[in-house]
Amino acid sequence: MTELEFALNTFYLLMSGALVMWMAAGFTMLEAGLVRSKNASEIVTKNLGLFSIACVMYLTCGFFIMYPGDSAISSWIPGFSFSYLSLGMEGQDMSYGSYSEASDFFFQVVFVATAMSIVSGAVAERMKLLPFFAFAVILTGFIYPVQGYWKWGGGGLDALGYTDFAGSGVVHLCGAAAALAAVSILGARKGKYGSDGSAYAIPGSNIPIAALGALVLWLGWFGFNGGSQLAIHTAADAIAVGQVFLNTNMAAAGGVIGALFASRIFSGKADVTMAINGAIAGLVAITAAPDTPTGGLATLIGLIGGIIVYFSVITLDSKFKIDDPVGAISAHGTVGIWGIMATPLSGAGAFGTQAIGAIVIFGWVFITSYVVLKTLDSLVGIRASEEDEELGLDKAEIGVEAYPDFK
Amino acid sequence: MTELEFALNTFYLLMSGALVMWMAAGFTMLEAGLVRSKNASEIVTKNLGLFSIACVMYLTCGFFIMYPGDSAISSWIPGFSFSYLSLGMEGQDMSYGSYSEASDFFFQVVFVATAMSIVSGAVAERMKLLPFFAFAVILTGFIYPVQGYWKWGGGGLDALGYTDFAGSGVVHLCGAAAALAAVSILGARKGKYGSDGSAYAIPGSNIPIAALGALVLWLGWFGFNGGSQLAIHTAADAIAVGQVFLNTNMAAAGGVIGALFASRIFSGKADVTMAINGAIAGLVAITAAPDTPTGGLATLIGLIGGIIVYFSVITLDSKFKIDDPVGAISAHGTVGIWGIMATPLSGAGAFGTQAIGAIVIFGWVFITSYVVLKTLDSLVGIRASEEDEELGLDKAEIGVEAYPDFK
Amino acid sequence: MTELEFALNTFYLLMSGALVMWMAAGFTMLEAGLVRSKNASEIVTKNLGLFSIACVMYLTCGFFIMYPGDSAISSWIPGFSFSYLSLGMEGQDMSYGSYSEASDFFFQVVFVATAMSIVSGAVAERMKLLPFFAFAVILTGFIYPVQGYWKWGGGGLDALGYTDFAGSGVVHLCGAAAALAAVSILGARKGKYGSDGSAYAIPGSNIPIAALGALVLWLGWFGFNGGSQLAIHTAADAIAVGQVFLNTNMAAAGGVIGALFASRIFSGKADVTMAINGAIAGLVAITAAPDTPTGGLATLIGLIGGIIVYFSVITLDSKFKIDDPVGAISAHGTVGIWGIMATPLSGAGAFGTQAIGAIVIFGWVFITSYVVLKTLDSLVGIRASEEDEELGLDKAEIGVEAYPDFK
Amino acid sequence: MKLITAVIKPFKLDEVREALLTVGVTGLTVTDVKGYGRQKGHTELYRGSEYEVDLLPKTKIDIAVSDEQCEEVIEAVTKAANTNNIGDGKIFVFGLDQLVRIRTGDLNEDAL
Amino acid sequence: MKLITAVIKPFKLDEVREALLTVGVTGLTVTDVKGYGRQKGHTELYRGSEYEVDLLPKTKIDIAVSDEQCEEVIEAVTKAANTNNIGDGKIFVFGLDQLVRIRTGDLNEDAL
Amino acid sequence: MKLITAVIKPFKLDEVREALLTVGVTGLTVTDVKGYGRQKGHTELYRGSEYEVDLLPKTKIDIAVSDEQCEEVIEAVTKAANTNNIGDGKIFVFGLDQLVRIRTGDLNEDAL
Ligand SMILES: Nc1ncnc2c1ncn2[C@@H]1O[C@H](COP(=O)(O)OP(=O)(O)O)[C@@H](O)[C@H]1O
Ligand SMILES: Nc1ncnc2c1ncn2[C@@H]1O[C@H](COP(=O)(O)OP(=O)(O)O)[C@@H](O)[C@H]1O
Ligand SMILES: Nc1ncnc2c1ncn2[C@@H]1O[C@H](COP(=O)(O)OP(=O)(O)O)[C@@H](O)[C@H]1O
Repeated sequence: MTELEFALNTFYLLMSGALVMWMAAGFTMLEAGLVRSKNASEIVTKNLGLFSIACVMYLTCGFFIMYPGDSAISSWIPGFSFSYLSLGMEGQDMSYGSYSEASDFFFQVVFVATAMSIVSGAVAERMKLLPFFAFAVILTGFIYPVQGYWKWGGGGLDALGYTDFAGSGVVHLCGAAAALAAVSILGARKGKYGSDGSAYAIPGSNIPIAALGALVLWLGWFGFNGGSQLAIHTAADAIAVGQVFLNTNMAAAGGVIGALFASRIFSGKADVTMAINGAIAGLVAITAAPDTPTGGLATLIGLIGGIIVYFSVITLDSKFKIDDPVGAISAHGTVGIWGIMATPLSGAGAFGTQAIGAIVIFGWVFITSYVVLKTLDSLVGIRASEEDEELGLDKAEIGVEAYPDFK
Repeated sequence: MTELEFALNTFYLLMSGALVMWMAAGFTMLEAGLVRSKNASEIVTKNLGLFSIACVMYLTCGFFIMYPGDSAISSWIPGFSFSYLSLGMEGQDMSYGSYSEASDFFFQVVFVATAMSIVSGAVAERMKLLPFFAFAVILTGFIYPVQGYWKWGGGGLDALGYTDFAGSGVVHLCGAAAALAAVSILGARKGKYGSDGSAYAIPGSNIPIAALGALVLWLGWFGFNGGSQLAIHTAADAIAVGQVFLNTNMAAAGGVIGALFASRIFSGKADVTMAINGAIAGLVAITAAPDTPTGGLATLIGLIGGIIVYFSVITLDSKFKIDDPVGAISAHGTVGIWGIMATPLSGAGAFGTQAIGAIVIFGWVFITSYVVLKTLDSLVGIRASEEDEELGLDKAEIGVEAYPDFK
Repeated sequence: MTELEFALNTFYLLMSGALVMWMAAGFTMLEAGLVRSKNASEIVTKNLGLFSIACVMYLTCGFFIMYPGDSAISSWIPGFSFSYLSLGMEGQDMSYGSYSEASDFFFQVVFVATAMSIVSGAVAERMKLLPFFAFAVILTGFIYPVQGYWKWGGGGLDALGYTDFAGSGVVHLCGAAAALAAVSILGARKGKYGSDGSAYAIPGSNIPIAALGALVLWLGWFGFNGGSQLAIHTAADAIAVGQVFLNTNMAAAGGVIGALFASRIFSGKADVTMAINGAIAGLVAITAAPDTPTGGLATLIGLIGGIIVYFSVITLDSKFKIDDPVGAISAHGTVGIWGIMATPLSGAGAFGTQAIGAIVIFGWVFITSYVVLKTLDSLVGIRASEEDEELGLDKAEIGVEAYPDFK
Repeated sequence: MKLITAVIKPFKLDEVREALLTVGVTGLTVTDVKGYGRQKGHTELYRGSEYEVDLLPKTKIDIAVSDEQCEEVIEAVTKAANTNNIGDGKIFVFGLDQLVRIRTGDLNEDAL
Repeated sequence: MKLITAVIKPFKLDEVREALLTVGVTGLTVTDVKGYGRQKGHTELYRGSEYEVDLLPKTKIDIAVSDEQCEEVIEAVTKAANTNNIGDGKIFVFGLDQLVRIRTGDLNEDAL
Repeated sequence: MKLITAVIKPFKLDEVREALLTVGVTGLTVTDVKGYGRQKGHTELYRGSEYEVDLLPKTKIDIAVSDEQCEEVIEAVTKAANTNNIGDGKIFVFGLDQLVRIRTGDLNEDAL
């Protein structure tokens, strides 16, 4: 590898990482737009905080846990070290691989933040700030890196042949499993379900910024998937990255169309929040294998993702009484599973191994998250008081209203 | 061409394409901010939907129509094929050119979406959703690719010597011509003109996000114009791309200044919506030849664009009673023509040929769009019912209000 | 240097510049979100206008003043020329350096706009539009370039050994010094301080878009700091750029955590506007030397920046009665000084020289800005009339309300 | 003196105001309200859950008038606000004990 | 006829409306207001400065009723809006001289 | 008892409230309204079209008082809200038949 090839790859990884970092803004806007205005400042704070915590925890230990190299204890138990805290220019040279070590870290750290962002949407409007941050510490420092190690760190799932190009499972299903654990413990928002079990709608306060959030995610996903090829210096790599961009875009487009049409046909109106979830669903669906399908197949995978998210949102909401204000569990979880299981369609991965991968990731993240959150709950309580919930978490926890002029 | 050069070009095209994709967010925010709050969800839905439709239609047939290569029937009649649906990694290698085929598609597809985005702004607040989507299918699948073929696919306009570096005509005038056809059929929004013909103002609901939209477009335009050099691997290409960035930025700056000063001088106030249109106008104006002018000339071309858009908006609105809520026809159409005609100022293209190009593009797009829209109108009606218009299209068609908490 | 290396560097600089241009959107959203709704259109206009003015002035003379090369008169007095107005492709070749001349200009011009953006936030809600633009002409055309020359143009500060990688001083302290001069002359907003001197809160109108602004800045800062390495073609450069990305991100994360915890501990609530300022503070703090610290140290530098900004905002506001609606003077000024003085922590620069640098920059910018603004004040008055301030500058100066539907 | 309060459909505001001007009303006060009555709200849909929006946007106009003007004003409003559809609204008439113009201290009819 | 105006806590609106339906009220008009009274506001914090928000969000309901209904309606509201906490609000009763249904011109009780 | 309704310029709200406290008023209800009167609106400009904004933002304050307090309160408001400019607003006084404190059921003067 020449210096210039190394430089190009590093630059490509950094640009990809910057795009993924941008997804933090996507989640922030999406969630701020889909909650009521009295909780919008709070969810913004959660998103700024969780991203920061993810960065610090991943530097502190998460990155090493996920990529322990020879320090791994077994294929299911990674190592542990604080060594990345001292990562500086001195220690780096071309022997690290086809890109610089810091660029590698940067590209990886934004993924863990993405996983945690998924949780914040699902627990919106009722989870207290500090327990949320405490959970972020555990998820981004430990729970995520361990299963990340199993696949991308070369651990047990990788050895089994589980395929997950950019993380339909490792990132999205992971986030959704943690979100489901949190929602199970928290319960629904006050007023979401009537005494007879009927579901009430709690409309989001700012649809344009929610749509902006979805479009930010769409853009950021080019870094998410495109960067996961991890090299662009050969013609083959460049062609692969190009195909990944094409497929990522087509899947998102398919997702919007699938969700919009499902909504128009089955509910009579073209629900824009479904279109938003559809875009995300298309992106999540293609993420497990964005390189292998043709453009047409990618569109189809996304389109089915969009239809799935429509029914999943409604079913979780009305049937299972899982109150997920932004549809995160459906878009990242249900559709994450669809993405994982769809890889064989383009010849990547085998049905059985993919199923094992999905089960292992979901099981690990759900159980550990549940235990951690239950513990937090019994220690300090993770749910805001009724009074605070009614007042809005902005006033209760942040002291700053999101839109004080409009009342 | 070495693999590394091929890789760099591909990467450059993908980054450029990602920036242009981002313009979808720009149009969405711009338009959501300039309509009344009761129609903001609907315009967001239209933008998400049209982008998705554009991607699918362009993959299905549009790209092939536009770039038929040897399959072209004549210099004015392109070919037709579904072959791009099966574009996958297998079929690609370096023989395609100086970048990968998928990256080429990706870069091109975001342009057609841009053209269609222009329409959505002009028809805002009164065009029904489904006919709009139906028209998007036709425009992005057929009308746009055909004239795209004439210029960029090597067809008749290209042979004539018509110059259009990144699409003042092929993209912006095209979008504006379709918009004008649509507005002619739709008529003005209810309440826009008094019985005595006087024009009433219908203020946009969210200026900050409209400005955000303009700034997103500004950023995305670096991909739009910068990527249109199509190669960056030689010093000459790199220098050209650098100059394109510089000029694009200067023209936008000039446009803002031109529009702000026109507004301040002729209307007494520094109308921010004019500044927003000015930025877009500057960008549209430079797009036909962003590489050849000096920085000073680029500023001037943009500045004149900004002044033109000010007078065009007012004239279309008050004199011609063309009700264009966001000023799309002025910013992309009137100024698109200015951009096309200004290329000779920096020695690119000849006055006569440029005029022919503008007329041919406008004529083709206006007439075909008019026919398609009239047909749609007689079949299903393209204008929302009076009642729906009064209620707001958000409630009527989307079922989700944009800002339900603020009323 | 090969053509390909030249091309890669040029591309890298252009992408970096595009990211920095994006910061214009960041400042616009941040400031629009932190002012009252009656002044939001006005601040948007100011931001669009100042960016445009900065571009034009820097092309006209600023860039040459800052980088006069052999035309410099002395190490403290730069040269002057209009030559950049005629910068076109003709004049450029590889002899310019390791990237193209236009890409260099483009990367530099967005920095000067950043400096001026800092001012607009601090003077929000009371400074008249036209004097503001007049001051922008002077600051971006002369005041900024002169001190830029002292450091980056190879002038006196550079000779002294003052270290400032990407501009904690040259850009951020510069902007903050001008802002302080302006605020000193303007005085506080009506109603900000009671007759007994107590400070009243004037809440911002739109927290989600303010947070979006901060996240845009966060993203843009990768270009700001990452691009300031000015080359990426060697392994050493690539490694440096990678480290800069990593450190920039960690410092921002540290800043959020520092500010949030300070706010939670000392005020009882996790004030989201402090988290926003914390992110910016972390970024400003690391900007003087983002390459030399380890990731852990970068986090710490940012974290301290976040704590500093918390106390600085409160102290300036309550003790010194400096009314800075967005906290710009604290985030860019107080923390800018912290960034400059912190470089020795990672072995870059010496304490004494850094102090001299900070004093010289602050002194030059504050004094010249003060003189210019006082002159403007005596000529035309820089403060809006009481009546206009009460009515809101949107109605008084722009004629367009930001959110006309929500009242 | 009387205070006439009319609750009308929002888009009728301009017409009603013009009608009031023609019968000599020189001032009024407008409030955004929501109304519930015979006119049923519509069903909105949000993420699959339908919900009834049964409070409809209405506009309330308060007009202080002299006793003589009262009938004429009521008639003017009734005519201008009428669309012949359910939900056109109601007019409430109250006795007004006293009216003061803050600027001058003018009382009652003089304050109109 | 009477006009009953109740100023209540916003989250009680649905319960009060249901209570009114049960006593036969078929229409009402709702306004968002802010109230000041014994119930003290809360302290918000913005960038280090504390500030008192002493105007609290309240909801105002106007109900026109016949004289006979009046007592019952007052009772229904009193019960439904009560949380036994300071700030539960007040009910104001006014004489209503006249009531007109705009659509039909129906007068007084007929217009209810 | 009386209900005093004052329509004032929004920025006078704080001063009026303070003035009311000094004359012993312990509660009030505030509504954002728009007013039309002698004070002419301003002309806004939007994309080249001028338009008249002739409804100006005003603030309405409702204060229930005992008959004795009435004069004093009117005077306090008149003084505090006065800027000597057109558009300072008006004060309306209504007879209040009954007043109930929801929390306790206290009636009339006791409910104040
Ligand atoms: N009893 C009432 N008290 C107060 N307001 C009422 C009452 N009845 C109706 N309204 C108001 O009048 C509006 C129109 O009433 P509605 O019954 O829908 O139609 P109509 O005016 O044709 O009878 C309602 O939306 C509500 O604001
Ligand atoms: N004298 C008054 N005039 C008008 N409105 C009042 C008056 N007193 C109280 N209110 C309204 O009633 C609301 C509740 O009053 P408050 O004194 O806080 O509690 P309570 O109803 O328990 O006595 C206030 O927020 C205000 O809107
Ligand atoms: N006849 C009226 N009925 C109801 N409200 C009125 C009436 N006349 C004026 N107002 C209210 O009082 C406000 C001030 O009145 P205006 O005529 O502008 O000035 P002034 O109070 O100095 O006479 C108006 O904006 C309106 O809200």
